[in-house]
Amino acid sequence: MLFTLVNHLTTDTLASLVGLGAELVLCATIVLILLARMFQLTQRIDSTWLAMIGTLLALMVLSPLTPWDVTRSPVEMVSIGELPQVELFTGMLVHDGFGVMVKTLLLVFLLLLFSLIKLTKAHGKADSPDFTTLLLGATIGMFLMISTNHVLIVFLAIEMASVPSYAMVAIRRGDRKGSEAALKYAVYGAGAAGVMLYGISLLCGLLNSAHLPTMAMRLSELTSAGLSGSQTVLLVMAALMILAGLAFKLSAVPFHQWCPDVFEGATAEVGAFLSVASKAAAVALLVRVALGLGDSVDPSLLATVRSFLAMLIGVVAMVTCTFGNLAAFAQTNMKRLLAYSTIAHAGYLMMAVPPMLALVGVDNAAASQCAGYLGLYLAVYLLMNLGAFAVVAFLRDTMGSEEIRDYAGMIHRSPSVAICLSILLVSLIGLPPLAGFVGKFAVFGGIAQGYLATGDTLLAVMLLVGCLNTAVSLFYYLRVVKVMTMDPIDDEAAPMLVGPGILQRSYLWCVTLPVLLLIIGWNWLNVWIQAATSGLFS
Amino acid sequence: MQTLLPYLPSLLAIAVLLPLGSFCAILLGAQWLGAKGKFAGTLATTAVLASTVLSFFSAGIWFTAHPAGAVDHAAHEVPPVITGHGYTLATLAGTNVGINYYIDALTIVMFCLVTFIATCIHFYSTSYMHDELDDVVDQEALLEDGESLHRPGRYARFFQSLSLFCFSMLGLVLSGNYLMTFVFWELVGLCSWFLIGFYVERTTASTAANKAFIVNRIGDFGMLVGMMALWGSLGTLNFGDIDQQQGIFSQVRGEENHYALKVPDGMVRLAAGRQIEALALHATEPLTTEQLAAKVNAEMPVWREANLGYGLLIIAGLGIFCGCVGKSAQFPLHVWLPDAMEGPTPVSALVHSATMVAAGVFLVARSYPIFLPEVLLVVACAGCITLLIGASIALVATDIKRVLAYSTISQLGYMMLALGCGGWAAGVMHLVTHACFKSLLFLGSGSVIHAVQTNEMPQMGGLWRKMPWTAGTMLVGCLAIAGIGIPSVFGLPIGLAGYYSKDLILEQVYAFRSENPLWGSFFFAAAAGGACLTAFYMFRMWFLTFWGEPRAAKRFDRAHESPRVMVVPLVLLAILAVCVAWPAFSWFGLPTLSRSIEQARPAGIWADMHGALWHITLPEESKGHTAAVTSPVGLIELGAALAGIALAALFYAWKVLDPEDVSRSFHPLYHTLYRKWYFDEIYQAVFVRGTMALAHCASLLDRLLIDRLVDGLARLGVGLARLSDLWLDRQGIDGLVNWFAEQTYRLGSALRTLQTGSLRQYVMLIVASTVAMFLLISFWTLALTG
Amino acid sequence: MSFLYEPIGLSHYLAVGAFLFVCGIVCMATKRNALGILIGIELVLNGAILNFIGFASPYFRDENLGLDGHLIALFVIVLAAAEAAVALAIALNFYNNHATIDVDRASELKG
Amino acid sequence: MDNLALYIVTSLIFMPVVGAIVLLFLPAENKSLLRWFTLAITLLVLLPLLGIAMPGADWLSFQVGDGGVQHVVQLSWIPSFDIQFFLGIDGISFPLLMLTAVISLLAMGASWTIDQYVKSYCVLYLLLLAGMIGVFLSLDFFLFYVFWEVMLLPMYFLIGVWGGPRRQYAAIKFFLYTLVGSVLMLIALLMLYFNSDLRKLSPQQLTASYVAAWDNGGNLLSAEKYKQQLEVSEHAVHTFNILALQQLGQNSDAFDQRLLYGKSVQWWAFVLLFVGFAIKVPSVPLHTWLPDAHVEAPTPISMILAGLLLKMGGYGIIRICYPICPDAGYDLAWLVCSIGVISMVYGALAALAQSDFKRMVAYSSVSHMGYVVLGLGVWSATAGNLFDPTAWNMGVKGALFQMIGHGISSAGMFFMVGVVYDRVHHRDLNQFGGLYGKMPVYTAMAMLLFFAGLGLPGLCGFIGEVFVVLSAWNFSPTLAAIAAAVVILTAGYILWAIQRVYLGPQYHGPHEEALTEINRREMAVAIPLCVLAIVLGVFPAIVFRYMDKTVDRQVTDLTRWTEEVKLPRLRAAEAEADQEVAANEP
Repeated sequence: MLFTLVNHLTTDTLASLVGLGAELVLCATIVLILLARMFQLTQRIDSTWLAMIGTLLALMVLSPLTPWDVTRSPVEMVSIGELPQVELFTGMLVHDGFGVMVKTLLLVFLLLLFSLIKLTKAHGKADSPDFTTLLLGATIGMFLMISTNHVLIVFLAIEMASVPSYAMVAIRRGDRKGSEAALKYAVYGAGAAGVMLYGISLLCGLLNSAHLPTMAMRLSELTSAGLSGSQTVLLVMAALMILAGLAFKLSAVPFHQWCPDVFEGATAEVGAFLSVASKAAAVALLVRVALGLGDSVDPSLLATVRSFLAMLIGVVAMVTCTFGNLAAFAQTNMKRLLAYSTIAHAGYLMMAVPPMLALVGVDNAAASQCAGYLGLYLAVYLLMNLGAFAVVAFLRDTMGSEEIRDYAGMIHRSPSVAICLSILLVSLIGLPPLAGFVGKFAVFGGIAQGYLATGDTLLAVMLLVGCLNTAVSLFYYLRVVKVMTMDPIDDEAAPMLVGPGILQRSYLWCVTLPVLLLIIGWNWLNVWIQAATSGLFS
Repeated sequence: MQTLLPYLPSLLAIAVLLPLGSFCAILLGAQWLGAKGKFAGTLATTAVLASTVLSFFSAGIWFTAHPAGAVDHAAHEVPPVITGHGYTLATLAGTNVGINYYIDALTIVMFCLVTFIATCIHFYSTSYMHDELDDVVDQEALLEDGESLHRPGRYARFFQSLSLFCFSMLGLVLSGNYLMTFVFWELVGLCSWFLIGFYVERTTASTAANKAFIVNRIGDFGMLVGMMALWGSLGTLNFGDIDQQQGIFSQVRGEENHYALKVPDGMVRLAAGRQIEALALHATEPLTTEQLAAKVNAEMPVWREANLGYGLLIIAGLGIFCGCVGKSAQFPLHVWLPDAMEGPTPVSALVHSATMVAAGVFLVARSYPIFLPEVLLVVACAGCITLLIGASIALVATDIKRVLAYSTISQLGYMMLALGCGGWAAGVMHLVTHACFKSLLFLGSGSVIHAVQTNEMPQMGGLWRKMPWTAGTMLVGCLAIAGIGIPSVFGLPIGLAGYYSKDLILEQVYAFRSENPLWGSFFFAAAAGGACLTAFYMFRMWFLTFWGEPRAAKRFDRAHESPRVMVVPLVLLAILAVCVAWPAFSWFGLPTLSRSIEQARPAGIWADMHGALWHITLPEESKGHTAAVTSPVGLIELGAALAGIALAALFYAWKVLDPEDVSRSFHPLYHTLYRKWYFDEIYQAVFVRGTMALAHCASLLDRLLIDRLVDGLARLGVGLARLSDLWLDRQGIDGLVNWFAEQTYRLGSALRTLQTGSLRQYVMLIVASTVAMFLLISFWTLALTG
Repeated sequence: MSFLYEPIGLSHYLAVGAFLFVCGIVCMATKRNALGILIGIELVLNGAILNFIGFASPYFRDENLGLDGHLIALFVIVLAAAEAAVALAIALNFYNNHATIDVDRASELKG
Repeated sequence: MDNLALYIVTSLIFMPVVGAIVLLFLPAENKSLLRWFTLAITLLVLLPLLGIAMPGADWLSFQVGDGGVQHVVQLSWIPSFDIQFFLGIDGISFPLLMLTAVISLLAMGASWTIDQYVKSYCVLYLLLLAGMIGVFLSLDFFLFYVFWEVMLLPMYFLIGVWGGPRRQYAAIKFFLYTLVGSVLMLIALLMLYFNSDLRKLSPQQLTASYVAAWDNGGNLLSAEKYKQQLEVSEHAVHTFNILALQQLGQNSDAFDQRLLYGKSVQWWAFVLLFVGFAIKVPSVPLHTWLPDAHVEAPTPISMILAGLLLKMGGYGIIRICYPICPDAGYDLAWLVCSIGVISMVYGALAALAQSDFKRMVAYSSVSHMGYVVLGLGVWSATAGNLFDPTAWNMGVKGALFQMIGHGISSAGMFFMVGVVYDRVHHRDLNQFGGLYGKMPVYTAMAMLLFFAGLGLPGLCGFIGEVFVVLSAWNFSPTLAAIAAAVVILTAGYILWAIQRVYLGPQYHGPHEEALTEINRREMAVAIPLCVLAIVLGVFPAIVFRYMDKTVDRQVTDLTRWTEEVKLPRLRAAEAEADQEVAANEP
């Protein structure tokens, strides 16, 4: 029996390792960098290069385009998209198109981020082994978040993603702000994790399982039998506590306080990572948990649970979005402004989830499409936010300031930077023809689709709130644009003797041009993402 | 000549377009028209002269084809009319809206009248406006430093506007539908604006121009409403039938109904919109549109019986009349005309006495077929009030042009009164005769003003010695307007032009009185009294100007007879004022005025009309020509005129009575008259100030309310941001957390002192938020379930 | 207070767990010393661990979390250690920069 | 040759874009090169349109006898959302396209006074132009929306950088207002898209609305074949094709699903779209961005704003609101008309109270665009009118003509204000006077344009106004009468302004010495405007010629819809109400 067990475990593990290829490559890269450092190789080779190679390899191993083939027509794609949802390691993880899609986006982002780091001065060669290790480590955590299928992994992954992040924030020695931010981040993160863990313990105890699908099954059994009052209270309490942990990662209101402080204290590069990668992973995790709990064999059984979750997520999303946009108004520090913008965008991201929950059981294909819309938003958001933070980083390097005030007259000082940042910010508003619109269009389209199919008033409200928020956000993004293009150069502004170099500017254009031109042909992206998510609900 | 009849529209169109050509030529090519545009006058005069020739030629064609007096209305013969289509402005679901023409005897008469007077005035102007050839020192336009304004002359511009006016006026006369009428209506208004404001540097002039335009626009508003009512219900604005398409007239007074007035089906249908909708909605079976239409047609008699659509026709009539009120300066929109005297005198003669202001009367006459008795009663009332107001103010006015202006208002009132009482021919006839003698009077006054450089009669006197031609022709004009004539010489009345028309009016009002004693008595008293007043103020003017001793020696010394080019038109017009209405022309085979007009009498206006809502009867016009009416009325009229003249002589010629004394003893009345019944003041206070107040309200509303609201929203956003940032985070939630922390501390341990710090607040907030959300959800579920 | 007289069961575990959790929260919220806060976090985590152990035990309930609970407990212990290590390092860093570990002094970043 | 025509149509959009890109590589110091180049590009946009306008060349000319869409360019763009690159011209869009080309050419001529950052100005100007052309050309709702928004950013900068003292406030206000409108539009767009279902259309309707699909090889499928494909589809096939949406709105129950408060999808869509368009028009009470934006914008941009941007609101209402959501349009006609009338009165009153010359003209735009809204809204083809479409037809044509006429007169008025502002640098109406004496030619042209704005017969403002007002009677006599009364106020503010600015003995403001006669460049801009004002006033048929068939067709379609679809619905509702009454009676 032991032999069977061991045999079984071996086959399962070996089979599972295939699905974990990208993570393994990243692990290997970390090991390699650490080894290289041990042998003092890193003084000769910048470990960022190693990390980039590792990332590329991971991307190849992940092979997001096979079995997808974007050259084929959408009709055929549907069949390709049905990458079977595979459980790995006895159900700890799950490997499916959605996961691969988000991971791909993360890896692409990571590549771009490494290039950015090479172009900026904040994380020099001396730091780079530590920094890249931490980055890659956090990324592995995020990968786990994306493909989690078990509450243990939920917790483990969140911690794996968070702990290196704490360290990254504090990585610059002698940086008062950085150390303060790191402390706040660490304490807040740990606190949130504690609360979440406690919630998880309650939930697991109630449902007697830690495997998400099993938990969903138990839950449906419980609900069909009729929940007692105390059970309901416990469930709601547990759900809230878990949500607290997720909301911390998403920086959703009211668990957002760390976010502005940390973004201000950390370097822009780290800010970019936190605002994009961490949000992407967290929202993927949200999808997993929410749908894992909401999905069951008979969709009607968990309808109440789903509508409760949709309500909860929807309200939090709306509040987050509105809060982020409003709070960004009064900011004077660019990174802080971007932090609030990140909060707002987390709200938009979360908005994609309630229609998904509402559509499950009503129209599964549409629900899968909604997941795709989320992916589309992520893909676009990745570029825009990275670009914005890159500008902050370049300007910090050249003029040592991150205050919006000091950006005055940027159009004369460095036209490229001003134009790029303007385009990126306007794209963040979500105005056509820039890429941000594609994302917003998709997410709002998902909400509209959900609303029309289910008639859920919450979704209508969400649609309206989301759209009006777009208008609200105009104010602060455009204020930066205005400062750069219309305000005269202030005498007190930080001097900029030499503008960002040609490489830096090229980098900016590399990020901006896709944002500018994506509207011309975003079909392939949409098709690819839709194909990837088409199997999410079958 | 008869073979030329098909070319009549083209001929008239050329007559209309010639002045337009002259306008364009002067507008674009003034600098090539001799020094200071000297030949502009020649060009414009030539153009209008050509138009005159064409008009009279057309008249010849017309009256050869349709001899005046040949149409027998007693036998219900329809007046000859030529209608046609010029070009299309737009096609709307099968209906054409465009430029049409409508030619009948009235058109022809008006063409001759307008072109002839315009030609006289053009000739006159070439001399009168001579000053404008050189640089002008405008005494009345003062600069801020008190200097008079020096400016280049605008001789060419004057004739440019005059040409445009001729074009518009002739176009108006030729119009074949209300839209085109409206177009030219507005264009003559524009020309009037240009001409009143010719001295653009004078604020009074531009203000008067604006006043004229805006007051006219008030009338136009009514006209638009009338047009809407017609268009909306009848689907056409054409007067006559064109190519199978029924015009308004034949829809209202259809042949099948013996040209008696009947509310057209379209109006009934429009007024019965609700009933039709109910038919469609409540029918047991779904109806196709054809079935519905059939049902509607079946119901039509019932609805017509219930007077549905009658109100619409009243609105249409009143609306059209409203336009005429504005243009013809009828009460209550008469206030612009006196101010319009700011323009050069030839303009006053042409635009503001003879032609444009008469256009309102013309349009009432033209639209007569669609006017219900109720509407005509309103017309009569307006005319009656206007005639009294105009005459009364003219009694005390001292500005010679203003006297004439008020006299014009009063005479227009006469015309309206006549039309309103059913006297179609009487009204039109007075329009023609009035145009002749009033333009004569204005030109005469212009001649005087030209000589003495002032408008104020108290500074004139005794001028007949210096300018006998002017004095003589003006005397003719005064006699004509007073209506002097002998009721019966060899069975025919003999008199000046005004006599015939005024006599017709009084006769018609008299006949009206016998049908409607209450209204009629009042109207007749007003008309007869008005005749007396007319004679009085005209002769007051004449005596004050030409009789007696000079009151301002300097001006008298400078005075001189006008040059021949000004006197000749005066004489021409004087001849016209004497004999234009003579019936004796018929002896020579010429069409007389009254017969020509009679020929144009619209179909159906040959029977009594009865109001359906109010009890009014409009007698048909021949009832006024019975001996029982003509003899007393003739005597009354002559008596009134003579009495007026005598009174004027008592005051101003023989000085038996002192006008100062009289004005002092009737001071309140005098003052009220002198201040023009306070119309301007009241309008200023109520309408102008009212509108401006509303305007400022709107503007303030924008700036204070809507903008504030939007700004407020923005500020609210920023505020909320600050709030959530500062207050909510720092004070609200923080405060709560502080309080919570404090309580925890008190409960937990008194041993440690506790000071809050932000990080700890953050951490606390994790728990606090979870708990708060939990509570919220609990309450929410409770509220939902229980 | 009847459960005080019952044999040790799930509810006792949960009660202790909850107590630890609350203690930890209070500790986190009231301590000014960063190390104190870290201790509070450990307490919270331990409260949760205790819950897992209780839920996982086959002696208390027939249907239980089983091996999963124990595993989670073990993993959490390890993770807590790792997290504490990083947190301590960060606290040290903070001390290097601010010469204090009073978290109330960490108030440069706000707004 | 046919393909050539399609390339030409497409190039209308891309010409300015390419021009803008080329501009980027031209030297910034050579201002006159930049200006002339931009002018050439605008001319290059105008020329093909002129070619299309001229009769004669069958492959290119606009076929006036065809009420449908012509010169259709159709390419698959984002198949996964069924978004197409779908352009076409019809009688509604073509006159507006012509107007766009003409006004932007003239406004470029007026841009010579822009002396700062000429390069950026020209680039933004061309992008703006591309957006405007795109809006009028696109027949795909998504594409329409994209172009709609494309205009915002250039406009924001054009006002915000080159504007007057409060330019930044005005620019952001403009942006914010419009953006609020367009996000509401976005909601409506999504609602319509996700409710649309091509399966509900017959092959004829599919063909008529150019619904197209491409097979795997990229070849266009025939309508029949596509219909077969659609029929086997399990899911609803959504579309952004505006023509197909129109067909769906009029011939199917696709948009009748009940949503909030028992109102249907199309009701909500109509309201949202209408608000979006009303902001652009702008209608009271959503108009306050306009005075600020106009006052602060530089002269050429004011010309574009008033002459073209406002027209997009009207265009949207006629192209999208009514045909796609007829049911809501029918029910809300009173609202639309009331808003139109309120705007007319309110705008005129507000204009009367202004002392800033430009502000006055701006408010006059509010008033004049009220006519457009009123004309489009007078749905008088009801049962009570025996489904007679004439009045509505007249209203729509009047509204469209008013758009063209106002485009010319308002652009002209703004230009005229700009001419004098360039000289004396103030716009206070009370500090002018006597310009007649100093600048007679200028004054004559300005008066002409102001009179066109006043709606004087013979000039371009008249036909539109009078048609709209006349058509309103059958819808509501009260509204019509109020609308007609506006002519008084209009005369009031325009004449008063003319009096204060042009007439009077002398100029009493600063910089008197700068008042020189209009120069040649300014004449080159003003004369075409004056000529157009007269020509359109005297021969409106040259515009009606293009729009007649299309408007007839649209109005007839909607009338038929009222007759065949709405009437039974009303009957059903009425019967229900009757039953309720009967049930309530004991």
